[in-house]
Amino acid sequence: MDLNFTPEEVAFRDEVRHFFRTEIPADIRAKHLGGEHATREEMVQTQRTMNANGYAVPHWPREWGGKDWTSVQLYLYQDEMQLAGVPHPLPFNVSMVGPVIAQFGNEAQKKRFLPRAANIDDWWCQGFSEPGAGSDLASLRTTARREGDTYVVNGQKTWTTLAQHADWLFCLVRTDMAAKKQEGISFILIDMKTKGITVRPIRTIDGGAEVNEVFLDEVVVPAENLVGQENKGWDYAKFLLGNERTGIARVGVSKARLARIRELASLERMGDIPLIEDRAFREKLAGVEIELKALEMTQLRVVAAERGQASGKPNPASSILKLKGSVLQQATNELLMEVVGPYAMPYVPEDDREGSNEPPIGPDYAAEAAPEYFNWRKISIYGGSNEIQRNIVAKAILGF
Amino acid sequence: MDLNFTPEEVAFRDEVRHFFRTEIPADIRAKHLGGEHATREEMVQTQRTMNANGYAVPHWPREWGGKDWTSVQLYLYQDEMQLAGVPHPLPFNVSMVGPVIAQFGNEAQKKRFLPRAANIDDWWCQGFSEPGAGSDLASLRTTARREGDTYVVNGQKTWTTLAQHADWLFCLVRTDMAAKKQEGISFILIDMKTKGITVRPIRTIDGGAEVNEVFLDEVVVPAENLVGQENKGWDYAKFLLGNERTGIARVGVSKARLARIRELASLERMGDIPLIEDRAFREKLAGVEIELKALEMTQLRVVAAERGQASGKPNPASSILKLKGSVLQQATNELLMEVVGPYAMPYVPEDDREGSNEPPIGPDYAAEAAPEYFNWRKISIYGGSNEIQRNIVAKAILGF
Amino acid sequence: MDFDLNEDQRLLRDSVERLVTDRYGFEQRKAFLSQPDGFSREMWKQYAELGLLGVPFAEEHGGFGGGPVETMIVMEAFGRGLVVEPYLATVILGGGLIRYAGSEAQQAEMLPKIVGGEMLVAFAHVERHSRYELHNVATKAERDGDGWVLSGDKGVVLHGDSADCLLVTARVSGGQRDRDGIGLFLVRADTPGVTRRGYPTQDGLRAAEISFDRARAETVGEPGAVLPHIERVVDEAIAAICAESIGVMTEMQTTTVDYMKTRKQFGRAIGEFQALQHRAVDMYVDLEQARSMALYATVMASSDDAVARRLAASAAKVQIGRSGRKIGQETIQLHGGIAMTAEYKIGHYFKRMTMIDILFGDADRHLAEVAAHGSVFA
Amino acid sequence: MDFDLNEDQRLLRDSVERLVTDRYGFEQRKAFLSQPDGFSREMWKQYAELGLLGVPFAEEHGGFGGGPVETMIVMEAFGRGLVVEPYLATVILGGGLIRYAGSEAQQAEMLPKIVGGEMLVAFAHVERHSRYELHNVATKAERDGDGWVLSGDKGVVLHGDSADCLLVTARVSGGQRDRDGIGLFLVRADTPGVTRRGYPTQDGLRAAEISFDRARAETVGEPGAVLPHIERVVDEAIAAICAESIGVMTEMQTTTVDYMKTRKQFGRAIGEFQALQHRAVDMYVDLEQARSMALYATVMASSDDAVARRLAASAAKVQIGRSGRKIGQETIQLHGGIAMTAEYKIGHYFKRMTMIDILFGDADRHLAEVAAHGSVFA
Repeated sequence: MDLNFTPEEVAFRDEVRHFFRTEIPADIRAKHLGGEHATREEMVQTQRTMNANGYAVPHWPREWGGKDWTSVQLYLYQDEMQLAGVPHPLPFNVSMVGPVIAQFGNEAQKKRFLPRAANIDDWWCQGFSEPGAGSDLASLRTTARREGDTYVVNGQKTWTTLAQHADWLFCLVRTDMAAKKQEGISFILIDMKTKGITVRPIRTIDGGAEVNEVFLDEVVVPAENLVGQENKGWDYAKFLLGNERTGIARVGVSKARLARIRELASLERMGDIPLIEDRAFREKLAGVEIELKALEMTQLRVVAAERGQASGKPNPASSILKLKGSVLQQATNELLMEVVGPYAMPYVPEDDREGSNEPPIGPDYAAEAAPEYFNWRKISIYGGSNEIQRNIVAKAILGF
Repeated sequence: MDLNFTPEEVAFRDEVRHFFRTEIPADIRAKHLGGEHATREEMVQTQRTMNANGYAVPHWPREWGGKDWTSVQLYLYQDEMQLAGVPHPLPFNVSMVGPVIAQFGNEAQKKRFLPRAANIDDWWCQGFSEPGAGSDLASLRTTARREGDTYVVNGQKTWTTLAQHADWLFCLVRTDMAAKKQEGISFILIDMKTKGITVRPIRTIDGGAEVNEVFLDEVVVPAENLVGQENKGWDYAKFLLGNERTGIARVGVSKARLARIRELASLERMGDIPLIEDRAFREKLAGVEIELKALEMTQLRVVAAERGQASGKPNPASSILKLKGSVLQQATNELLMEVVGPYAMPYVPEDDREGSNEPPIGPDYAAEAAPEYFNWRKISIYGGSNEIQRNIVAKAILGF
Repeated sequence: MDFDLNEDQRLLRDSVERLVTDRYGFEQRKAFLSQPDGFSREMWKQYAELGLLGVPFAEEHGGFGGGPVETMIVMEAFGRGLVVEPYLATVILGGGLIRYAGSEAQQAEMLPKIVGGEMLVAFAHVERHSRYELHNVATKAERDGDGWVLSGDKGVVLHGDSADCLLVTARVSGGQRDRDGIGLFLVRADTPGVTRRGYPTQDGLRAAEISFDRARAETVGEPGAVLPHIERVVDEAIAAICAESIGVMTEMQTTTVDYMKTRKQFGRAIGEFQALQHRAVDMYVDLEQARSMALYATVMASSDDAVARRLAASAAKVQIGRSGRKIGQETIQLHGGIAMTAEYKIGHYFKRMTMIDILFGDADRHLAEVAAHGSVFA
Repeated sequence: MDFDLNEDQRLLRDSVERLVTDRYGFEQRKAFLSQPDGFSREMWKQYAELGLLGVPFAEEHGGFGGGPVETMIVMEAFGRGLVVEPYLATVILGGGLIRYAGSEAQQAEMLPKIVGGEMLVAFAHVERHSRYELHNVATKAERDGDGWVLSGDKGVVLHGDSADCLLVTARVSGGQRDRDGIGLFLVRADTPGVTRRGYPTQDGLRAAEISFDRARAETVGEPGAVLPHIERVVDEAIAAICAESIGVMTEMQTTTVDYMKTRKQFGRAIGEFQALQHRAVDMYVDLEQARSMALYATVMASSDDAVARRLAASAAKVQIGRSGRKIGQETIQLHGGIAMTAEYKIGHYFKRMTMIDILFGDADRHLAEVAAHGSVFA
């Protein structure tokens, strides 16, 4: 038993650390660490820099830009990315549609889509959720009826993150109306420029509009855009969801945030002393740090256990990482709100701050504290709510 | 709206307070406040003193010693009793079998049993729970078959508190084997001296033996000991359980304990200072006190709302009092353990301390801290577990 | 002991609840928010006409002669409607400060205007590093001829942008955190040397950063000795926002339960899932505990025993903060995605509840207060 | 990075697990508890024969040459069996103190005896008001001719009643809480002036109150400078009881899940109730978090960086204390009444877990340590 990384792993870590901290602009990373959303341009720039250096899609098959890294290397890569504040390559491209096409797509699809997805030449968005479906994904109602060489798609998707930037949509649709829930679903790729698609932003409680409703009205999609077999889409969706294993805990993100909270708390005052010297605050912070340390170790155990195992098979341990990881990310929101105190109250929309020369209201780190607290409540809801994760653990691990 | 008691209520409170603090011996009360169990003799002595002064069964019908007090008076009586550390009159007598007999018994039963129950001339115990039944009380299997003027009872009861002292057992038995669960159950009274009754103590994890198994083997009970109608026992049991409304929160007990914890924490040291001056300890204590203050107010709201209402109807608000009250009582256990620190570890059976002239191990208040923590875990289990209480609130208040 | 409302109080409750029900739907509120001041001047006039702006004031000033219970009634209803008008700033804080600390002349001049809806007031006390300490004041007041001038910066002044008059804490002597030497000053908002920068708060209300550069001011109460009055008013304000939060939490709790009964997942209403039912029960228990403490703080708000009053206010703030956080987070979680959308009402309750926790100090801060100063059972 | 055991470690694990399975059933354990020492001398001999008593010691002293990982393996298995023999007192604490602080002569004399099961040792450090501070020492050590004599009272000395030798902290200079001036002394238990009063602890183990009245003692390490060694040994002991607690918690968690699958209420297994399932999941998550921190403390226990080691030990103690309390309470609650009976095993696990939280400082105390001294991520 040895918790130290091997010399090779340390060298690898230093290499990715150096890359992230020198090649990705400091201002993009600082902004991201500060809780602001990266712009489309910043995300594209970052991902292309990473892709040019082989860092955008390391977990893909080697043929399409993958690196055959071990689970430890993948962990270090992700952790260093998060610690450095580097915006993650667009998950819809690199963690979702890419692996599905690489695994289940035909050669033409691979050639057509994978290089562009890796380089974010196409911006993808996800069409899984539907109004009223929630965690019960399989109850979806969007249909695709076959007409000659095309499918004609009708329905509505929701929670489609960053659809406003998207060139392509990967989409679950019902192709067999008679089949039972999970059966009769297909996985197709839709060009967002196709006639009949309307994107309507959903304003969220933090003031942002990163998610959208996508309306599909008689949208004609070439049949060649079907991935894999008709009516097998549910399997591909499960593969896609099971693909994300450990990064889901976002330990690196929480670590970076706690370091920042520590720093900001030294700038704030609690009576006669800096807030960071207040015992109650320190103990609260330490309590979260200890839980996070434990989760980091839990994650490393999962990573170590996965060495050499094939990916794509859902690991129920990832449910634990998701459960606890979401709670801890949300705990950092509360700590940050406490740090900024009354200055968590002013609402300054991110758009207004962008390029404004007005001074900030209160300290310049205050504006994101409350919106992020509001926004990050989603972490325990999306990607399978924590209730669903508990159901999974109850069944798959505890055997209920 | 006025949270002050009326002058009459204040006078009443002062009267019961004076009674409890002058008529009940200080050593009995001090011992009880310290977490030790009252002996049989102390309980009898206390209850008889109370009965002689009309304080043992104030909630009974006036004819049988009751006082027609308002819900506020009953509350004050109970609160003052708990604050003064007075052992409660034996609940099996005064809160359980007494009200049932008074409500559903025949005149002969009332005359025979009620005065003796009030004066604890008979010590009653409860035969409801059975092995394997748990919260699912209606699944009981003890049978009573009719033979001439008698019932012959066979079966086993468990969790029978203080059965070792008992003269009489009130008991749920199945008289109609064909009937469905709740139906076919009767409520009968059994003389503990009857042949065929075996009492076996259950040693609990705190080292105590206050609960017992009671085995009933061909126990012949005169048919006149049936209360009310045959096969209607479930109704009487429900009446009995619904009878306890607000006292269940035991706010007075928790208040007295918190005051004691405050006092003891001033005797213990945390480094250079008394423990009570340690900020983290104070904040923990304050946190529990605030929750208890809230519960006290909640209880008063229930008490006020019940003014003038008939008793015996279960009030779902009592589920809230039970839920929160149990959690807070258990929180005081944890605080007290923290106060005594390492001296929570020695185990000195209560029997060994009784009359011993050996000095205590560590401070004399330490011995009960851990056993009580262990023992009081039962509070969220018995009398309808907290899970059952949640089910009740979900159904009766939230309408699920 | 009596938790019932009297006849007048019931009438008050009925009228303000009806007003909120009739006039404060989700869409109406949105329209109010988009008005220039960030609230509805018309509603303000309505409140005046209904006598709501006079609730805590003496009849001689045109008021209703009510106490904390009447305030509670109004605030709880306002909480259910997420009312955005500056009632807390003008009536509770501004009016309260004038009522307790103002001269007879100031009372006679200002209170009728407040009651009539003709004057908005704001209380400027927060500074960049004061956090939640009322006595942590760097803003300076200096004598200037027969009057005073103020210099310094105040932040997060609730409804400070639309206020006609500002009540400002400033130091006349002593160090930044001395309890002695604090004065309260009245400054007309259009006084030269006053600069305001208004903005919305996270919950859709308004606040302002305000700078004073030798702005002329008049004293309210005796400079250096006014802190006890300020603390009293803040205790009353805490009781008021606790009551408001009961309205907010009640709405979250009942909406969640209703939602659970209708929302279907996996073929049945999510309210049929026992795990979720039990969590809804815990929310309900939290709500009842909070309601109890709001009542307690309300009743204690009229106590002249400053220590007992303060302990009650702080204890209530702890309970409300904790219950509110728990209920708010569970409301969002049990609703799922829809609660995250600005078009659905529940997120706005969540945000208001979050801001109420921050106002005048969060739960942990007040826990420290209670722990440092005594026991709620003392 | 590697969480796997090596070949030797797997063998060790298999043999100690087999021993516990075969020899440490509930009834057997009860029989051990009723023996005069409160534990089984015969089992102790078995441990010696299997080499378990030599796990952390060098081969030159007859040991196994193992480190914290080997200790963890033994302790986790002992936790699953609720082993009551004085392994912690004699091997981890007593042996550890001699190993780090003892002279070569002391090591050569004592360690082989410990390894051979011929000597029991206890560590006497707690005093009436020391709580969990190792440097809070009032017991006095004075020179007496060529030796030393001790005077003072020690409490809650684990297995102090059966120990052949006592290792005692005593002050040679300075005030009661000075970090300097503490010595460690070896006292034979039968030395005149030593009075022992043994008793069971809540979890069925043994401890003693021990008074020293000018009892002759020899030094272990340099008086006044031995505290760092003591702290190191306690850090290792914390890692060891964290590992033990993983065994304890695992047994509670799996027993609870098994019980839920078989126990019927209202016509179905209680494990079918979703509300209870979710709570079992939370228990499991708590267990895994605790397991992670026990591993962390184990690996860090061999660090020579005293600050990092201490932070890791404290952080693990916090997690174990919190997880243990939660899992223990939920185990009792989900079992219901049966868990309250001494005849059912689970209550004994609950009690041991409760005592482990107290040993060397509870979760809140260690949280204060971590908060005061740094960050686990530093």
